[in-house]
Amino acid sequence: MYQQKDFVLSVEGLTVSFDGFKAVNDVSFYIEEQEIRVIIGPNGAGKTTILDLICGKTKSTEGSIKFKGKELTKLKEHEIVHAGVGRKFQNPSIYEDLTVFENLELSYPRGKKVFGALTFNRDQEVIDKVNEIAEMIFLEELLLSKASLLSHGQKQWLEIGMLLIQDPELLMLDEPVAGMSVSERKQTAALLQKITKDRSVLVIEHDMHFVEEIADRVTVMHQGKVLSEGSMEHVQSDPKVIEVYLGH
Amino acid sequence: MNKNTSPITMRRKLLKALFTLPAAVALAGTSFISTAYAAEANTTGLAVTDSTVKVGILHSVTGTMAISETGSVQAEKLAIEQINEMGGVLGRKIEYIQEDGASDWPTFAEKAKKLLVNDKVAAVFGCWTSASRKAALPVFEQYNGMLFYPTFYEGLEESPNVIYTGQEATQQILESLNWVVREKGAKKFFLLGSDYIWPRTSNKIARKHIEKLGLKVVGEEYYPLGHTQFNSVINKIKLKKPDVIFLDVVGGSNVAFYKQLKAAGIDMTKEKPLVLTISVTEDEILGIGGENIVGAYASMKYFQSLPNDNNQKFVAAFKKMWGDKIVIGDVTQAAYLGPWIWKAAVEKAGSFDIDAIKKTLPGIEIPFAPEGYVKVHDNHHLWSKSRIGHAKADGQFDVVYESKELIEPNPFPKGYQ
Amino acid sequence: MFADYTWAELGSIFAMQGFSGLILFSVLLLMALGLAIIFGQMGVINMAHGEFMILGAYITYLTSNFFSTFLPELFGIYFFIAIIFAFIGTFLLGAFVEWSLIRHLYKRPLDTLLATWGLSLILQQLYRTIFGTREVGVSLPDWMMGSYSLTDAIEIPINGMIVMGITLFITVGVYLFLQKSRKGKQSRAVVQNRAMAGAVGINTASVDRFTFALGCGIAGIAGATFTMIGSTGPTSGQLYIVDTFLVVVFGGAASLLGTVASAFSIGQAQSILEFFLSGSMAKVLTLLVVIVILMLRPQGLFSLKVRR
Amino acid sequence: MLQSKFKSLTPRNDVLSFIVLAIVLMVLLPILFDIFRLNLIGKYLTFAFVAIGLVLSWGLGGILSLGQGVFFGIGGYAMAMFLKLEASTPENTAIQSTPGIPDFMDWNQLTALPWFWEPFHSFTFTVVAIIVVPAIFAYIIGAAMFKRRVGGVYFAIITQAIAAIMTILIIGQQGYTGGVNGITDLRTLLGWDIRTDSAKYVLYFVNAFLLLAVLVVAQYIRKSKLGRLLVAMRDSEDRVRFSGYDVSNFKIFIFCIAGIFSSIGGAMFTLQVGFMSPSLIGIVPSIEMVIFAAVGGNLSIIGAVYGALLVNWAKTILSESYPEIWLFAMGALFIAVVMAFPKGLAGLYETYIQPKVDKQLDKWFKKEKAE
Repeated sequence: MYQQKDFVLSVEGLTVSFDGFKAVNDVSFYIEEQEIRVIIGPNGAGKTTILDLICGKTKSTEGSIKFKGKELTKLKEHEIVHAGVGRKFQNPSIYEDLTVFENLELSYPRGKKVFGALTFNRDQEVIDKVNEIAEMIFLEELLLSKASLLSHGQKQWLEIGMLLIQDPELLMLDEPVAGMSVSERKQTAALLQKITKDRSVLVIEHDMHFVEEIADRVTVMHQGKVLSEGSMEHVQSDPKVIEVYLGH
Repeated sequence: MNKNTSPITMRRKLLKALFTLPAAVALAGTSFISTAYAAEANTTGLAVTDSTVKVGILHSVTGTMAISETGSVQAEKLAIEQINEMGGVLGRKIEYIQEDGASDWPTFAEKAKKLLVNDKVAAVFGCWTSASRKAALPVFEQYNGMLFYPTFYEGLEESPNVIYTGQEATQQILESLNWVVREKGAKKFFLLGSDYIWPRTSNKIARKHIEKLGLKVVGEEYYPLGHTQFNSVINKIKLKKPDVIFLDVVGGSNVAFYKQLKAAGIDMTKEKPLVLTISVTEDEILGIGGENIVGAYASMKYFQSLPNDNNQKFVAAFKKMWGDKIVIGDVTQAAYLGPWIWKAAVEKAGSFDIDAIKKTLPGIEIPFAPEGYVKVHDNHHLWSKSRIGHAKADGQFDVVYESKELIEPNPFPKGYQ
Repeated sequence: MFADYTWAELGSIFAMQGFSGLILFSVLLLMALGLAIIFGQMGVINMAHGEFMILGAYITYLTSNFFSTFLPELFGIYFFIAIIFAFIGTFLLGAFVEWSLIRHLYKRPLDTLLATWGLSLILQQLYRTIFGTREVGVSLPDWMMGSYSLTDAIEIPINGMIVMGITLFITVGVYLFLQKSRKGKQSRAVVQNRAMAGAVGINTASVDRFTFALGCGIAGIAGATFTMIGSTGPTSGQLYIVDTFLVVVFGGAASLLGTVASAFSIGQAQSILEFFLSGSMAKVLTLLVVIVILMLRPQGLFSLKVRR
Repeated sequence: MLQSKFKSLTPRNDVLSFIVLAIVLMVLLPILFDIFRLNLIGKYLTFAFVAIGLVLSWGLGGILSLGQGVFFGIGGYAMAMFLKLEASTPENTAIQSTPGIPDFMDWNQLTALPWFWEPFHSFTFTVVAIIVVPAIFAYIIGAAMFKRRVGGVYFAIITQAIAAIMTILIIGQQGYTGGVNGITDLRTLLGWDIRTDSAKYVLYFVNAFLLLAVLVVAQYIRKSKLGRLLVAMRDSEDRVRFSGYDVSNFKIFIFCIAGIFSSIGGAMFTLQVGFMSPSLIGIVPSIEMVIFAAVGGNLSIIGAVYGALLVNWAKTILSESYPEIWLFAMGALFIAVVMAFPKGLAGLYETYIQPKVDKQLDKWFKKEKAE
């Protein structure tokens, strides 16, 4: 039903099996430029595994993942990042022993090789960029605190900030508002709206209100397969989805 | 190999002559008097007072080698105590400073240096493994100390600063091989050792000798130190059917080997094949268990069961000091000789001075040695007899052979290298 | 090298050589089982494993002295009683060590390495103080040290048979314990998900202590068994530590089956290599092959592909 | 912000402790101790090289190697081979059947120098080898392991096995290596007798100077972005990977650096002690080296130096005074460090002394400003 047009990401026939158990089974979907796509589904549906496969954390058994026409399944994790894919983990994954500034700085796209890192110089350009991002993620006051001192929500933002500083074309977020207070959640939604202007975003989320707020399209997964796909209303009225969510 | 052609030895001789000159002059007038005064008996700042003289004991009390070195420490302490009871050396009581080499070779070098430089001891009784001696040797040569080294070893060394009171390899090996060939009609030999210098050198000498006799070595194998699985090599031995298994396996491997040999159905008392070892003394049998080695032959210069009077007295004194259950092996006896040889050399020189006793050491005789009469050779090793013991179930040996003459030590044996 | 032998001779040698491999396999497996539980199941690096084994050996030594002095008529079977004592003694020490040291370190596996290394030094010195620096000779009943002649040429060492028997017994026991018993299931549950196991009412602290102590107890049995084939001295334990860890790691740490397979392949490889090469080179080659395979397949021989 | 950049490269405390250490090593210890003790301290300090390497790779990078003795041995043997060749002139070895080769080769019936010994006639080659060989070796091990994501406990055990293999090989190939006795009786370095007291003084200062230089390099690495990356990797390796870094390369790099440091330490050991043997390479010494780092505090490079000094000094003193119980004391020390002071000496300093020092410094600096 889709033409080969400006897809940023096309996933086709993607399958991975762990000792015979197919956690993701023949999944295909396509994401357009500047689209916000949300994947929903019950626990164990294979949502996180899909993100793992795209960013190279898990190697697929079959199928292809094309990002701007480039095959990702053969690349290593850091090559995928350099291609322009950023990924946030389910549990905030930041460097607790470093300051917020250092956390952001490490994601700055320069000095990514060994000797680059040895000779990396913290110049004004880096400082400015870090400040800019810190402002965006509401942490400009906390730049010099250790990351371990941040609240859960702030850690989530910091990780998002670390992705933003890389300026990826595809941003993948695994439950970005999990564990957040209501006000934090509102701030996060605003943040997401702001940052998705120039890029495509793939989000996994359970919170239906939040999904409604941000999603362009929704993909529903169940037992490793795509159950339904379309706008929020379309998905919500799909009998198969209702069956899965309410059937038992 | 003529040692006199070595420029180092030449230089040392020259130096020695230079250094000993004033000492000799100083001693000329006093050597008749049994008690020399400190200033006269000691010209090089050793730790000697009018009533005491300090010596060092340097063995491993901790670490893997502590197992082997304990006996040497005990023997040296016994000898020192006996000498003190007899009035000491040149009228001075011996005080010993004991250091732990901790089974670690750099530590031996470090402690040797401490004993010589800081404590200024007049002699050191110590070291056990070749590696520890090799590590400490440069220290003894640099600071001109005197080491009494008790272990039977591979030879290939002759330092003016060491007296080797154990056998070097040819003394231990050649007579015993002759004996098995002569008495037991052995034709085929299998050599098995731990993988380091002493077994390799010993087996090399054994192999050369066997080949000289026109006989055959059917196998030669080495296992890493501490190896505990010998079933494969026992199978190999069964396959090759040697008349004699010639063994120089050491440490924990020894225990494992004999237990597994016995369990593989080789009854050593049947002597098919005959087991001849140069690495098992009464000490090792404690760990192996007498019942597991009964029937094997060991080639040593000393066995606890030697019937002579000297030995009876020695064994009694040793047991009195260290308990009835203790056993005395070859190295323990050799360590016991160290302080006595030193005492004799000092008294002959009338001085504790190292360069003075270097002169008097060659030719020193110990007629009351437990092993019988011994004499220091010019090459600083001992003339001693070779003996073969037959292991009994109670952990002791029956002495079945003793060489008629004293065997000359030959640390650089021509034709065996 | 075989030109001078008849087929019958060769056949019997190879039969015995195969048997040697099996004995080596049993020895390696028995050494590694306790560690497979402690390291594989709990992630604790117990550098004092060898010292626990030697404790088992010393207990056997004490038991043997007791029997030969007080109950000489029962000396023929004391060994099996000694094994039980060895298990109990090391089990208790293991429980104590877990309580005093290990339980504080579950989140820092590399630190357990240092602490247990310190423990091993202390135990070594303790043995030295109590039993003396020399090796002790554990006397065994004569029937255990003999051999059984299968044919004229093939002789089977009885102590090897006993080692194999004990290994088989313990391995099956551990397997059944982990798979079937309540305690074993709890132990596996704790390994897989500590928080969840705690939440469903498993006393994780007691399970940890039991698991660690069990591993130590099996080390004690191994040590007692090895008095038949090896030496007993304060530092004998260190002879085993590298081989033991390699067997466990090579097998894939979390898998009991892997440990068995790994002990089998290392045992056979070394035994065959020893027969054709000199002893030292065989050892080096075996270790090298193991390391190269581990580099190619770091998860070990047997390990499930799991979601990470 | 610019100020924070300055601060992060050379924090006041780091500079201060560096200066204190430099004074201790270069002035205090040489004044306090005679040459015998000073030479011992020099020997302890060679282990500090290894400990510093371990702080970088283990403390910072989370890579625990139990085989650092191998690298120590590479440096030590390279230096020993050079010195042994120099000592084995045809004149010195005239009594051998083949003059001009090291004595142990002669005993093992070697009649010619093995090919891999030949280049060690050159001092330049030896110095280059001391740096390059451990780097290559570490690279091979590191690339094989880290590219396949072998880490943590597995890495520790595999490196331990490598140390075991190395020892067995060296002992087994005694004709080429000197076997279990090692390479002994080393005399001169480029004609300069290294056994005299004056030479030992000079070597001590060279050693201390090199150690300080290595500290500067280590500090640079620690404070560079690479150092922060290593800390980051320890916290969350995946995050680093998904920030676009090839994690394995960084691990390989720091493992190589640790190897090179160890190798330099080994070379200095040979020079000061006068021999090298496999007993410094195997499992036990390798673990002891880890313990030096742990006692010093595995996050502090300067702590590593004090750790190496303290543990070795305790070992010497205890084994001199109480040879029967020093193992108890050492064992207890390791357990205490792990259980009670996981940050080692450095941690104790940070908790109890540093605040006071800071106060004093603050006061002092303010006074200066006021004036």
